[in-house]
Amino acid sequence: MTTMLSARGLMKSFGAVTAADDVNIEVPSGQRVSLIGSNGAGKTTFVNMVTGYLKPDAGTIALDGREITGLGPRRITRLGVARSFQIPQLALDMTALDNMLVAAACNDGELSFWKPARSPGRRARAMALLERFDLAAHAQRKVSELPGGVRKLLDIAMALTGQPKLLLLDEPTSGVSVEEKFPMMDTIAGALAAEKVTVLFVEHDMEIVTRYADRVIAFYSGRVIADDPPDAVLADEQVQRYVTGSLRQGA
Amino acid sequence: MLNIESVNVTIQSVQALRGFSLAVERGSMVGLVGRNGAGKTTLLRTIMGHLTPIAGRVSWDGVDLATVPRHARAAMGVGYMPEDRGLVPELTVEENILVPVWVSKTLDERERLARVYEVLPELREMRERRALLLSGGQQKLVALARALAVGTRLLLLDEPFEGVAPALSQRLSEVVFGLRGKDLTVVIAQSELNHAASMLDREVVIERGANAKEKAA
Amino acid sequence: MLALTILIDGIVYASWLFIVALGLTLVFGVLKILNIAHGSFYAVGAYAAASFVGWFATLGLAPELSPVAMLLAAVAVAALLAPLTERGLLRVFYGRDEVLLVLVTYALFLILEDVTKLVWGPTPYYVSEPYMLFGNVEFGTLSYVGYDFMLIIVAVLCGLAVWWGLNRTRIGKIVLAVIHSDEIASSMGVNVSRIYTFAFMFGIFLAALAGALTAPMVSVQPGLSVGVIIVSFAVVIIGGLGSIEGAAIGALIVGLARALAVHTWPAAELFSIYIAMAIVLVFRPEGLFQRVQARKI
Amino acid sequence: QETFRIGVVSFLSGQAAESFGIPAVNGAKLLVEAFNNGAAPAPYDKKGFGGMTVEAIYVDEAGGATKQVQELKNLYDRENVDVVVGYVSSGDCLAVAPVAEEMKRFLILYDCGTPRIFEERDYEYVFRTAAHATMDNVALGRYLKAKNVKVDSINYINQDYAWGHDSLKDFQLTMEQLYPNAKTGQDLRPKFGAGQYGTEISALLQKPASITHSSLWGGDLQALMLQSAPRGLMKRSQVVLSAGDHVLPGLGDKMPDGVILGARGAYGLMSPDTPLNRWWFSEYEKKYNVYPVQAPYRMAQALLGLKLVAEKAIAANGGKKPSPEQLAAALKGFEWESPAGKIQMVNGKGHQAIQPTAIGRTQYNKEKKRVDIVDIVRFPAECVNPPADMKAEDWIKAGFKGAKC
Amino acid sequence: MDNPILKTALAGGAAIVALLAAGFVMPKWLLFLSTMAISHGLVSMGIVLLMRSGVVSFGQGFVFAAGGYAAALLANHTGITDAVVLVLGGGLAAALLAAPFSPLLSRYRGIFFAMLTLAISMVLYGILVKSEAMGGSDGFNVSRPTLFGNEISSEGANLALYSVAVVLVGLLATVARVYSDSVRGMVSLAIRENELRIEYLGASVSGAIAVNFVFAAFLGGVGGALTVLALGHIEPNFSYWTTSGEFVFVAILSGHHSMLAVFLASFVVEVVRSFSNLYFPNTWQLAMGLFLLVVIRFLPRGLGSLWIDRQVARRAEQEARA
Ligand SMILES: Nc1ncnc2c1ncn2[C@@H]1O[C@H](COP(=O)(O)OP(=O)(O)OP(=O)(O)O)[C@@H](O)[C@H]1O
Ligand SMILES: Nc1ncnc2c1ncn2[C@@H]1O[C@H](COP(=O)(O)OP(=O)(O)OP(=O)(O)O)[C@@H](O)[C@H]1O
Ligand SMILES: [Mg+2]
Ligand SMILES: [Mg+2]
Repeated sequence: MTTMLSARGLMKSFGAVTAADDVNIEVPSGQRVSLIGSNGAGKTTFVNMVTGYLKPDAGTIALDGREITGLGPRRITRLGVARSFQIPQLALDMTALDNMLVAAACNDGELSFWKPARSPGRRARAMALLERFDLAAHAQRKVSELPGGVRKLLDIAMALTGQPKLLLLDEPTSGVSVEEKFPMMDTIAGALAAEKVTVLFVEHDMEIVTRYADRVIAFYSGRVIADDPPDAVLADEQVQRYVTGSLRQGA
Repeated sequence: MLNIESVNVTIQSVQALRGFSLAVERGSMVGLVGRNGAGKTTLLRTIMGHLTPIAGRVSWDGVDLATVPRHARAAMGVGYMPEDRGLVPELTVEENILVPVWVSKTLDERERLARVYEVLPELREMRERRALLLSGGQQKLVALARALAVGTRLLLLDEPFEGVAPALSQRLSEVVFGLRGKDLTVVIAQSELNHAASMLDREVVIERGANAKEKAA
Repeated sequence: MLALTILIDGIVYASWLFIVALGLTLVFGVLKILNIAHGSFYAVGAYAAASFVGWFATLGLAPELSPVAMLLAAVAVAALLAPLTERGLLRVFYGRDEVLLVLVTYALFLILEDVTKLVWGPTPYYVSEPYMLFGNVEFGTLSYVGYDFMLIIVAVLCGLAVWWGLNRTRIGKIVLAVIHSDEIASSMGVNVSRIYTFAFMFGIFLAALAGALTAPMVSVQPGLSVGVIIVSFAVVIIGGLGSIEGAAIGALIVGLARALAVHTWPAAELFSIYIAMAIVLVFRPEGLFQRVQARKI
Repeated sequence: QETFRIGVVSFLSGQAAESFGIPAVNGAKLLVEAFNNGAAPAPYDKKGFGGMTVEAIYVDEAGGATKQVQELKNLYDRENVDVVVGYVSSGDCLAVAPVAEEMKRFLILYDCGTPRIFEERDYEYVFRTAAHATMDNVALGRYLKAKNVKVDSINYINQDYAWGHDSLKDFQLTMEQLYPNAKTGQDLRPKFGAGQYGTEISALLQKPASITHSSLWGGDLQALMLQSAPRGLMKRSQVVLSAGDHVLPGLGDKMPDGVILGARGAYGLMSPDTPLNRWWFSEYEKKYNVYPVQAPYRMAQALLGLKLVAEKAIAANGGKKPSPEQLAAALKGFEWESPAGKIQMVNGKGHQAIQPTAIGRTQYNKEKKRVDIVDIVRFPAECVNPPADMKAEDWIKAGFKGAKC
Repeated sequence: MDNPILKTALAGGAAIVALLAAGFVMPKWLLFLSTMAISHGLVSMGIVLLMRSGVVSFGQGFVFAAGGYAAALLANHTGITDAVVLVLGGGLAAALLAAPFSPLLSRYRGIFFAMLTLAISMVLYGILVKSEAMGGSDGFNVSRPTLFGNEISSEGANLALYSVAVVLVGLLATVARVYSDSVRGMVSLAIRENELRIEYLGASVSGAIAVNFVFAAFLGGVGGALTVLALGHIEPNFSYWTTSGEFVFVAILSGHHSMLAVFLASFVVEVVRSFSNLYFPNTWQLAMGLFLLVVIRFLPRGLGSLWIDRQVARRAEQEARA
């Protein structure tokens, strides 16, 4: 099995705050990894470094054997990395469908100067994805009118329009109501299973973590404090103390 | 008590609340649950005066809130924690907490600060950090503290546990429920109430902007 | 000697510019409005000063009191026009697109242009008495007017006052909260509309003050407003929108660039401001002091 | 009864309104009223234009050449005016002249200064009833020579646009002829409407020259005077202004004594003592509480000429309203008396006027509370204007060939 | 008939024919006013295209002047007299002149983009004012062009230039419409809303803005050249900030949803200005200001929102049925 993502010795600090402190992570392709950690532990920072939003102060990141440290988001995306955001990043004044069409158009490569954006083929693809996320009813509504949870779903759906090798989801379920959480994760898992996409997802909900992750990496204060299958990580004493809180409660 | 009588609210031609009613007894804690887009945020923003109902009435303590300007709610002891935290990025954590105290005519700065640090001691360490540097969860903590600083009588918390790591989320609910019995009325809007549910007096379900069946806690 | 002259000339020009730009940057900082009509308030300030100084003279007050008259003129303009514009006009458009608000202030500029003409007529006003009040300062072969140095002091005082007010006082921090989000600020109990009115009023006061201070050096007549708009915009952009320190440094850069051009290469004066602005922006795309942004992702 | 419609275009807003546009329009209003009442002195005493009531429409010149062309077309096509009298800005003149020509409509340029208009091409329907700006600076140079002013070096301060550039060039060329040894010191080019001249004044003081030449006007000139007098510029250098008369009534005692200035014609306080001028001067002063400076004078000479020409053409047309061709034919090569002396349409194939001018020196008159102009030297039109067959610049360079002084 | 490009082209063609026909019945002054409105509208249309990608140029006077001067110099010095060639030459020259700036400008957003473009236009203004060979600030005159080898008579000039403007601008507006409906056009629109997302979808934001800037420059140049030919005169004021300001003003008045609205806005502004100038010569600015406020107050999303909103609703309905 090849290594999809390999981060070595990543360091990142913001002034006095250390958000990544010698982070080493290897992810084999096809694996589903959950990143957990206390708030401010550096999960989003890690995702941001992998996707090129932030440059690490030190360390290297390689994707599928190719070094990508220091490349910008656009280049990295073109290499097959997609992500969703903790706070959805959408075109607020456009409809949900148009957002999907934009995503589809961008993924089609070169932007045509004259081919109509709303071509039937692209539309069908976009609608299919919307349907899969149970968003079809919202297709014609402006994003600014959509509630937070729906935006979250749309944000993830947009990340999925391309066929990424590596998908990073930053708190996919936060803000999504219970009724929709599991179906949504099932949808994502279903969509990806066939294509053997490697997934990293940041998550605070341990139920989701145990159900969907092959492996869990726990962060605390910029460091990786545990990196094992879910059961092992959740049983870890440090993880229980700093992340899940189960230790204190039990004590 | 907080009394919401069949309010209708529309936002840009979307009807977000349809004749929604809710009465919250003084000193009780109510959970407002509903799916995404049910109208939870809309309800809280309506109470805060950021949206104006086209029909219905909202009153707090017998005062019709339509008659008070939106900034006067804080002076009536109402604390609000918005869904997106809404911290002032340039200000430090402590200043963020204190802004509502500064504009208040009655609150004592030292007393409120001591009180907040007492219930949320982890804030002490980051008091000097600028709010914009904090991670999402940390910001939630500060937003809660700010609501607590001014919300002496009514707390409106919009998704306080969202995006918060389990350890912290437990802390937050402990803090909130630790306030019980102090004549404090609390409304928590959340799509799920898992561990918090057991501590609430009542859970109100909102569905597509209207009241749905109610279950007693 | 030449260097020193350039320095003095640059600073004198910069202090005038700074007072204008300070008001502009303040209004932008708080209300998020890039106020094209700022120049009109400057012109109204100059007219008001002319009227007030003349009025003081008819009351038989000593000419030494004319600075008081000028100050009162600026206060009067701010107290009368600012609430009227802010409450009567701008408020209607809050929350709209920034560019749209620029257009609103452009309309205001057009309106004020004719209104000043209707009120004060086309004939120029002269109030040069205050210009001589502070005597002359000899400087080698050069003779400066004391008034110019007084202008520097006023500029420094205004700058310090606003900077102190915004950064070191609670009011300032409350204003920061409003700047960030009026919804959140009002949830916290801040009377947002009052803050807006006051901030706008203060910005207009500064514009009017700059106009009043300029009145003795020029003839007050139609067309005064246009000249200051672009150059004060340039200052504010160089400094970073909404930044007080930025406006100060921006004014110095523009003032010195201009003085350097006039003394060493007069033909380039016309370009000096724009070149200075372009150079700064190429290296600092958001101006020298950019406003801190909240994390987006 | 038929009316004769005149479109009057001048600045009603912006920087040139106060100094040029509004005084000129005021002058126009006064004259139109006097014409319609038959109140002007002979030979302008017939009611209206040969019996036709004169009706004037006033349009703002502010807003650039595009707008002016558009408004000109509107005036002719929509408002059906018989003639347009207007334009202070040379750019506007250059833009509108070919348009009127193409529309075959009668156009009188009354104020703008650039010599280019009739030097670059010939017109049939377009006229300028005032001398172009070359006269101003040539007269200024001749005055210095006549008064034996010693000139070793010259500092310049002129606005950075065509008017400033042209004035600078004319004066420089003139001085090269008259004072071949004078050196150029500072050549400052503040931008139009700068308002603040502290830096420029420092530069002028740092290297004071025998004379300081400036073609600034309006608010800019007033500001320069207000800011430079207290700093002693006038004490270190003889200031000469090519077009400065119009700031005198406003500046009053703030205008330093001893400044040499022109009015772009024998206007205002330098106007000749004739019955016509006495009438005009006092009527204007009575009506507007200030004496007429250059702008109303130039408007007056245009309207007075127009009146005679219109009457001539009406007579030739059997009492009916003349066509643009008839009006043009009547104005071509015409001469008439204006308050500022005789206007002769001799240059530009009879389309460009020449006129006498005068230069003087300021002196504050405490009793009258106004600035007087003393030491006036008058220059006949042929002395300071190029002959019909020569371009202005070439004429100066050729040592004012054929000038009759 | 289902091909949307064809549909747009047909609509564009119909508009051109209708406007040409209208030209024959218009009074002369209106003909000229319309020519100006159309050619100025084209410049504003460039701004609208930029607005669609989230930036507003306050320096469109730069390309307006570039196109105008290019056409004028070509006409006066190279012997080229054909109106269409001159106009396209102007557009090309403006695009060429703007192209080197586009990579730099595409790094900027909001007011900084606006001010930097303004600085560029003002530097050009300064250079033009100082160029005595081209008449400095007074500018110079341009002789009447020919059309396809034919002289244009002075009586027919208004109509001829109006027709040239209608046809060229009509074609360009159609192209712009097709472009803004295209993949790239829609991505541009999304950039305006959230450029971070666009980068994360793998498309180049600065690339898109740079392309739009050059396209807008071409349109601006064509607008400038048309103006110069109709006016017969050019001067540095073409590049002055107030000129640019008016273009922005028309663009905002029209809103960024409709190409047709730009021309309507441009026309309305010209008419209002022309009449208020005549009827209130002393207070026309006041009249303009009030007019502006009223429009902004009641049509905040521009004139285009008058019909675009309905169109969007119709589309939503269609989708719902589908
Ligand atoms: N752009 C930034 N500027 C300054 N500090 C930052 C920035 N991004 C992150 N930080 C700091 O780095 C630390 C890690 O932040 P990060 O967002 O990675 O946390 P997280 O693990 O995603 O937390 P959460 O679960 O709350 O989202 C925090 O202390 C945060 O304040
Ligand atoms: N700015 C807006 N413009 C238009 N419609 C809006 C706006 N904000 C909310 N709505 C609509 O109001 C309804 C209620 O939204 P609200 O945000 O109150 O839901 P919520 O229950 O808080 O959802 P969530 O759990 O996702 O936060 C939704 O249908 C939404 O589409
Ligand atoms: Mg995070
Ligand atoms: Mg919500």
